Amino acid sequence: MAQILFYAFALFTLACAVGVVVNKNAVNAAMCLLLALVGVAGLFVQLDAYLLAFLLLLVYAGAVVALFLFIVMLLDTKDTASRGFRKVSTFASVFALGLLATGVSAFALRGRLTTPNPNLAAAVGTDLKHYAYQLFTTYLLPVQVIGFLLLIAMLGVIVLSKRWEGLDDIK
Amino acid sequence: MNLEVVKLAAADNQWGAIFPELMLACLALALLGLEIVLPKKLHVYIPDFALSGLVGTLAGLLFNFRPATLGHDTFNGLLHHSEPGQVMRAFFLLVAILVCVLARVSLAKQKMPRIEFYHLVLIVTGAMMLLAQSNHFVMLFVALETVTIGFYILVSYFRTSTASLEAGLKYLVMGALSSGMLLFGIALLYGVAGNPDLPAHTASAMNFNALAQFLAANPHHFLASTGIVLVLAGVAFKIGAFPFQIWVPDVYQGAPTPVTAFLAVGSKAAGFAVLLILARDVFASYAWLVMPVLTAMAAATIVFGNLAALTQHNVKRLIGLSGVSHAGFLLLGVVASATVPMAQGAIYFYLFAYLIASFAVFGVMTHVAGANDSDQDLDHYAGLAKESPFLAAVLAIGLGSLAGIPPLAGFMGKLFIFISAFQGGARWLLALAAAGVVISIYYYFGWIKAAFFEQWTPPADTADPRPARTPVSFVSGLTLGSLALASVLLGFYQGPLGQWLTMK
Amino acid sequence: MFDFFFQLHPVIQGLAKGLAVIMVIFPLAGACSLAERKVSAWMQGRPGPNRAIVPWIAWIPFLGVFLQKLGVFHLMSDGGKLLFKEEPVPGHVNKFYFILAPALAIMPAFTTVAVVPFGAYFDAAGAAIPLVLANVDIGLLAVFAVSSLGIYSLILAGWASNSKYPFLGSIRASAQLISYELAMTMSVIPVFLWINAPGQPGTMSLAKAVEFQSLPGFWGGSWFIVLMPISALIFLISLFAETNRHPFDMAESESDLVGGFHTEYGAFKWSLFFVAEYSHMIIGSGVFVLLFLGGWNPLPWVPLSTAAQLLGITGLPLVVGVLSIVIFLAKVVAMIFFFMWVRWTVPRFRYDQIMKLGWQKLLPLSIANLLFYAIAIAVIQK
Amino acid sequence: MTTATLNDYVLLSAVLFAIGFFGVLLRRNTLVIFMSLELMLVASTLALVAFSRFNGTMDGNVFVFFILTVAAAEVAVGLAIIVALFRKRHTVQVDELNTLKN
Amino acid sequence: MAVIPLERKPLTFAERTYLPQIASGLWTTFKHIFQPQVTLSYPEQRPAIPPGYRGVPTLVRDPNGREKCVSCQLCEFVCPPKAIRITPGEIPADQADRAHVEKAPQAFDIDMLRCIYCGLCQEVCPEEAIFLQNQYSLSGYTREEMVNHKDKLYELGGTLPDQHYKWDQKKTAAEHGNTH
Amino acid sequence: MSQLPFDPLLLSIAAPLALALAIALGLPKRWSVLLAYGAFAIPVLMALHVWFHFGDVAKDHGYAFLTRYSTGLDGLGIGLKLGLNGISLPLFVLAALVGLAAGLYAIQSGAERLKIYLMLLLIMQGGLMGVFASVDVFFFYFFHELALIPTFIMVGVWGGRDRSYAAMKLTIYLTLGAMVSLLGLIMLYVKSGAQTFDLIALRDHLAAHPLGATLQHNIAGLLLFGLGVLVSLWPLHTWAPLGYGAAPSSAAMLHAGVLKKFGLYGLIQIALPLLPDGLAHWSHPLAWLAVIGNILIVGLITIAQRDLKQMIGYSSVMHMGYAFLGIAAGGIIGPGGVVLLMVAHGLSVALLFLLATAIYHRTQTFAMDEMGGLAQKTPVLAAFFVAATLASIGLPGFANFWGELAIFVALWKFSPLITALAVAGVVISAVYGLRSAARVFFGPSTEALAKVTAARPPADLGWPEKIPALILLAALLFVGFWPKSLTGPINAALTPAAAAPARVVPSAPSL
Repeated sequence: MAQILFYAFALFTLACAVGVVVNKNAVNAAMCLLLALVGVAGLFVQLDAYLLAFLLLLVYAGAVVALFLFIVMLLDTKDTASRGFRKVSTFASVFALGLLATGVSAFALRGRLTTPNPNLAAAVGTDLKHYAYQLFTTYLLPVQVIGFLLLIAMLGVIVLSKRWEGLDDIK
Repeated sequence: MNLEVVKLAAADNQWGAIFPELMLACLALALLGLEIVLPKKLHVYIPDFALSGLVGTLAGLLFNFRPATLGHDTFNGLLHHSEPGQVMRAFFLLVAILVCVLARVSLAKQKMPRIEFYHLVLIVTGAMMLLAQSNHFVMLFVALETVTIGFYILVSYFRTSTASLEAGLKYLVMGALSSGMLLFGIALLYGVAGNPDLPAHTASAMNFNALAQFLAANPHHFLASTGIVLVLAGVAFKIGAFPFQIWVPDVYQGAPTPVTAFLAVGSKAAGFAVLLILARDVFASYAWLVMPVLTAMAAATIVFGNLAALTQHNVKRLIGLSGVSHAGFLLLGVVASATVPMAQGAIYFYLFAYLIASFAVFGVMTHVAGANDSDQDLDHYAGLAKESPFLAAVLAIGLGSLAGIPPLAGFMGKLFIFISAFQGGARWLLALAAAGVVISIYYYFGWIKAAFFEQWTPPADTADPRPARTPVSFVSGLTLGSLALASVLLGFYQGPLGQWLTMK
Repeated sequence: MFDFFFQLHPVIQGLAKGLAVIMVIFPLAGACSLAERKVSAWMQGRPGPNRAIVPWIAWIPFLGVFLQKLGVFHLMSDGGKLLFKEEPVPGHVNKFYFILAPALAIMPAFTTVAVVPFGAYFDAAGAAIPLVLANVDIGLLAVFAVSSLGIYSLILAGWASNSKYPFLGSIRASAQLISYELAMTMSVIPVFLWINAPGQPGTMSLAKAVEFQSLPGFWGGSWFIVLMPISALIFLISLFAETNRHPFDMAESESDLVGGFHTEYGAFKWSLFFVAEYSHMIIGSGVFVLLFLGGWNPLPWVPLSTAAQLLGITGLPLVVGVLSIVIFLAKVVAMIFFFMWVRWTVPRFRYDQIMKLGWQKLLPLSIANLLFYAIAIAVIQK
Repeated sequence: MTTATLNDYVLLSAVLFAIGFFGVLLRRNTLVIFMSLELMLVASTLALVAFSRFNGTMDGNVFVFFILTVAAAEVAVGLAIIVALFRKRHTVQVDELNTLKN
Repeated sequence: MAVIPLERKPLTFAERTYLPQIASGLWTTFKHIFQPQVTLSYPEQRPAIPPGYRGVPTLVRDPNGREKCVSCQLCEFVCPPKAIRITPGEIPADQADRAHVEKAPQAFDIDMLRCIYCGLCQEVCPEEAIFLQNQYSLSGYTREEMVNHKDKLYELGGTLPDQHYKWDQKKTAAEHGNTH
Repeated sequence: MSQLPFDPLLLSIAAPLALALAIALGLPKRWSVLLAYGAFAIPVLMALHVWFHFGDVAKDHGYAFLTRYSTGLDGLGIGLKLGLNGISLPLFVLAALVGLAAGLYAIQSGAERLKIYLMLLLIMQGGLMGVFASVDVFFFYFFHELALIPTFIMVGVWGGRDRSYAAMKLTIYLTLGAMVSLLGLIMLYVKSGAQTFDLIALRDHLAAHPLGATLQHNIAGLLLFGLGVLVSLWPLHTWAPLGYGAAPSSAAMLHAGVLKKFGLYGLIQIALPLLPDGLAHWSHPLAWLAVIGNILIVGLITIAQRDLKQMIGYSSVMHMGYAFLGIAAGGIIGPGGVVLLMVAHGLSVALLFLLATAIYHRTQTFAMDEMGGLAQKTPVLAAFFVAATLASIGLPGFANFWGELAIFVALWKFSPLITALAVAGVVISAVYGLRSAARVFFGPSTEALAKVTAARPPADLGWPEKIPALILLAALLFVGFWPKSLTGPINAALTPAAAAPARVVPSAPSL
């Protein structure tokens, strides 16, 4: 059962990811991204990381992709049919595909890790309090830094998009 | 989970250890607060406030250069405080001060909000300081991203200029790509190092010390190697090393000049600080992999940077590409640092020399530049020596130092790097670097030539194409003068700094 | 009692639960639309819908007239009309997303129901067992996460309509949703700070929140609306905004946007949007009741267990369960009434006022509130 | 309930990463490039969560928090830049953004 | 003109939160629930039509049951929405009581889908033949039904008392040698 | 040691540099000029003082006046160690003298933006004094570069025709040479294992642990190539005539007269004692290159020159050929002769450049075809020029004669064929030297000149010009008549016995 679920979600995610890359229409791509994220969230659930799954939905699907969709629609850019992709020669694309295949097969063949018994390892991702304790003890400093990161991101977006008036009088 | 354990873990957050960073953060917040509180008339003084705060922080840092935490881990092993870390802290503070000085000149020509710029600079500086001391991948990533995102904004700060925005976008795409690679590399390393079936696996797999031990125990693991290469790729972007240098000319050209300086010096130095930690300590047991990669990278970087710079007419592109070649020289030092203890000191010295020289040049650039910040042509420097000899002299000294001409500081930096590279056995790389220096003379000298030798006859029929030069204010004059002087003096006399570097 | 259910195949169990949700929420949403009409009528001194009647029910004395006067059959005829009406699909729309959007609106609305407990009964040991489809630890977070997906229906509907009013409406609505999510999330954190005292396994389960409002003692038994009025206020306001209800109904804003994001929609697809809106309202009200109004506890300081003892039905879990559901639903209904009440009281905001309120008032207020409670809890538990 | 092996997850995330990478390399629309970048980040988080689950350590899971936050900030800034640029140039195609050429 | 600055009391904190106002508003609306309904159950209860009500335009006859309209078409010209259409016709000579009237409408249609109840037709009518009366409920299943034809108009209009008997006087005058 | 309460070597380096710094910081023009006299004079006074006392002070490894100042790089074995031995002493004096002459000439020249011109010249002077005073290989290189930089700028800013191109070419070539020689020095530093740049320590160390043959060949190759470029070894000499042709006279005097000797000095002072095998390995190619390229080819090119300044530039390239021959010949006499030649050539070529500029001021041209008959109007100038030309040809009575003689003597042992060819070069130099003198000063006056002289009748050499010329000429004659004053210390330094037992070196604590 769980195996089937994994493969279902994995294939779904991959298909959607491919959809992001090959879709000519940016809206379709964004929707594919959304679905891929839902798929990943499903995988997270299978990995017992419920919190992260829902956070992924909340942050990524709920805000980030929505923002994407917004902008795509706002800018209303239409990829004309022939120009969706960069001009790459057949050689380059074959090369890229070969690279992809080599990389993945290298991962599949050489990168094998023994799977530790998942039942032995405590399902650490389930308890919410674990996250909170980690974030506010061990990782307190990064949390603070992230706060500043968000601050400057916000400030930056304001600077970049706000209509500034009356700037003449400040020197 | 036991409450006591939590309390212990929380008690390990020694905020005193990152006092300078805290100072910067508070200063940054204070700027925003002042902007709200103060009447508009007084907003002029907020940059001064930022500047004096920075100077104060730097003074405090130097005054207490050896705090009690030196040599220890703090924040549960997220940070490691070392002497190089202290030096880099001072370095970044110095960079921030200079960027602020340049920004005062440069921002005056633009209709853009001012305070936010200084705020961003302060935050990015603080993050850089943390980055140089991070001892844990989470800390590394978070600090790196703070720096990077800050730079996205800073690069596109002159948003009325298409060039600035385009530069920002390019930097963004490349930066995000490299962050992705870095991140995947970290994930792989974390996964491998924590795998309970491997020898010397560790529970805190993102901690550098633990990771280094694990890597030493598993010297040829495929996934670990992949992770290392990906992490190196992510860092290589920051320093603009060869395959990841493609953003450099465009971004340097488009970014506001103070930001270009910040990128060229601060960001690059941060990258090297991280690279040194990673390549020397963490990935030490994977030297069979890291060193060839870095060597190839260094060679390609030197060749590319110098050759590409030859044909440039826009000085910002020129200095960007020359910066790529400087990254190549520094990489040479990193390669050497695996075996030669002196190389680390050499890199720091080089960075300082580069800082001083670059900011001298950038300082002149901000004064020569017009309202269109991305359009700074070599031709605009015509007649500079006649019209403002001070700027011309500073420019000459800065460029000379960048080119590595004795008796300027840049030469000493190159010398140390070369010596250590030779000791490290990187002969061919060294020969390449020497060739690079000779090539670099050509374009640096071309710039000096433009400023000094060309007689400027204003065209009779059209308006003067050179933008009006900003008069040198007292503060910027003082700064530029002391930079030039420092460039000269550091070439003659290295004093305690030299002692410290060579004792490594 | 429900053992046979738990012996079924999990897939069938899931299907049954899903079906149950649809069967309950759809009529409920319809009932809400009727309630909206009736309540507005009452407030405006009108009788409201009171005509439709099925002939043979009309023959029932009193009840027939009562139901007719209540307008119950209008609901059915509305539903029938919407189902069988012609489905207009304008020629200029992007058909795929145009049809997808209403479906997307419904999905998150129904999914969130799964994690909202709607009652409790006591097992043999006296412990309260919440009645909920999926009692996950994440609880509230799941509600937030899934309901945040509802934004896509707005965006897609507006965009796919390929017409300016729907597009403006969708942009306004989605920006509003994103803006108020922040304040909303911030406002409930104090509740969970209170619940998750150090030393206990953490949870964001909604049932736990009710459990904490059933404790003995003055502070224990008081509902969180008493303990945290500001939180409740912020949550409530954000809830209005999140459900696009008056005075935040920027998405529709008939006076300036024709009909908002669903201008181009008609018939059943249009009704789906409304079902979604009403289900959001129901679930939002449910969450508010659970978090701040004591859930299935009948009165402040009178928890369900006490009430059961007073009524002497402690030994009958089924009865207690039904009672709890009734109490809970009564509160939800009251909340829905409140929604409608507000609709006819407060005028609609301007869009910039909404953004200003969300970002400049509620968000700082919720942060201050959070800080206050964090400090207060730290001091209390010292 | 995990019966899929660690390798499956690692491979999956690697493929996802590669797909994102190629998206960045091949697409011309900056918005889609950006989406591909997000795919890469998500691939990394998937790997982290999987490792965290199988290794039994929390670090990976906690790291995901930071990644999500960073990604959100990055997208916000990036889209702001794209919009500002679009206002000037009326295009989001990378090869039409060629102001910066020597 | 003297400008008198109006001193406004600054809002109190409570007022600035708007909450008291909202609460009082809620109270107001809540009270309305229990106030008696002010609506009529229309088909069962009919509204009292006040005098001077302007309902559907109709044609009237004089007390002698004669058609008053002489199809002068003034109303047709004046009608802003062009709801009225008149086809004039001769009055056959055999109608003795109308002998002095030259014309009468062959057809008189008012399209009630167009009519805006402005009353200009009534205003302009020299014969006082068209009146807006207290008919307010007009319905039909088709568009055609909504066009009131002449017979319908007369049916709706009925007879109104007439003081002038203009044509009778004219007739008398004519009979008396047409002198004034 | 000396009786002075301060270190004369440091003072002679520091005085010009300090004044340069003061000018850079904004010293007024009047003070700059006044102080410049002092700054140029101090090195001469010090040099003379050192010269007089050289015989009677204590020496370590042949070095007198040793002092060491730490600059913070002790860990790398780098420190400012000053001292003079028999080889550097004559060159030190030469640098001081030529510097004084160039400085005096510059002050009177009234160049545009004189202050900056003087500043650059002072930097050059300080660097030159440093080159010859430092015992530390690093500082030896360092000071050379310090002196080199102003040259570029002076050529670029104050130069004549094609100055931009000339400056560029000069810079690229010289940087190439400097970079390659730096690589050689680094290689020497690292491979010697001594972990020091101190020449004395290096000598001691390498005497105990000589380098392998291949290594010596490689290092010597690098040094020969790098330093060769700096000394304008054929075929990489093209920067020299071009640069000198464009350079302002003082810069040309200092560079051609003194700075260019750096390469040769380096070879003698560093390569010869440290890499004897390496140098021997390359001696034949070097000799052939020098005799065919520098002496014969360049000599013939020199004859073809029409431009006076270019001709002097080419002649200096040609004379460097003799110096290379002397080094290739080896032994004591060869290098000794080279040192002597260096001094002599430095004085004579500086004098020639000075006079060429003086001529230019009177004729407004450097084209020899457009001159003639100047001797009647300016007899003193003519006399000086003829004297200088004769000196440069190598007439007995001038210093050059002794240098060339010594080289030929040494070279005979090395290869008679090369000697023969080299002697043929002397004939060439006589041809162009005498011809130029004849062209400029004797014979009929050309029309172009007549026009110029009509506008501004040429005055004879005045005192401001005469004094520098006199200084140089006097020195030439002094050495020419009393070569022993130099050969003594030189021989002493070149004999292997010079490596006297080490003595404690007093060192100042820190700079």
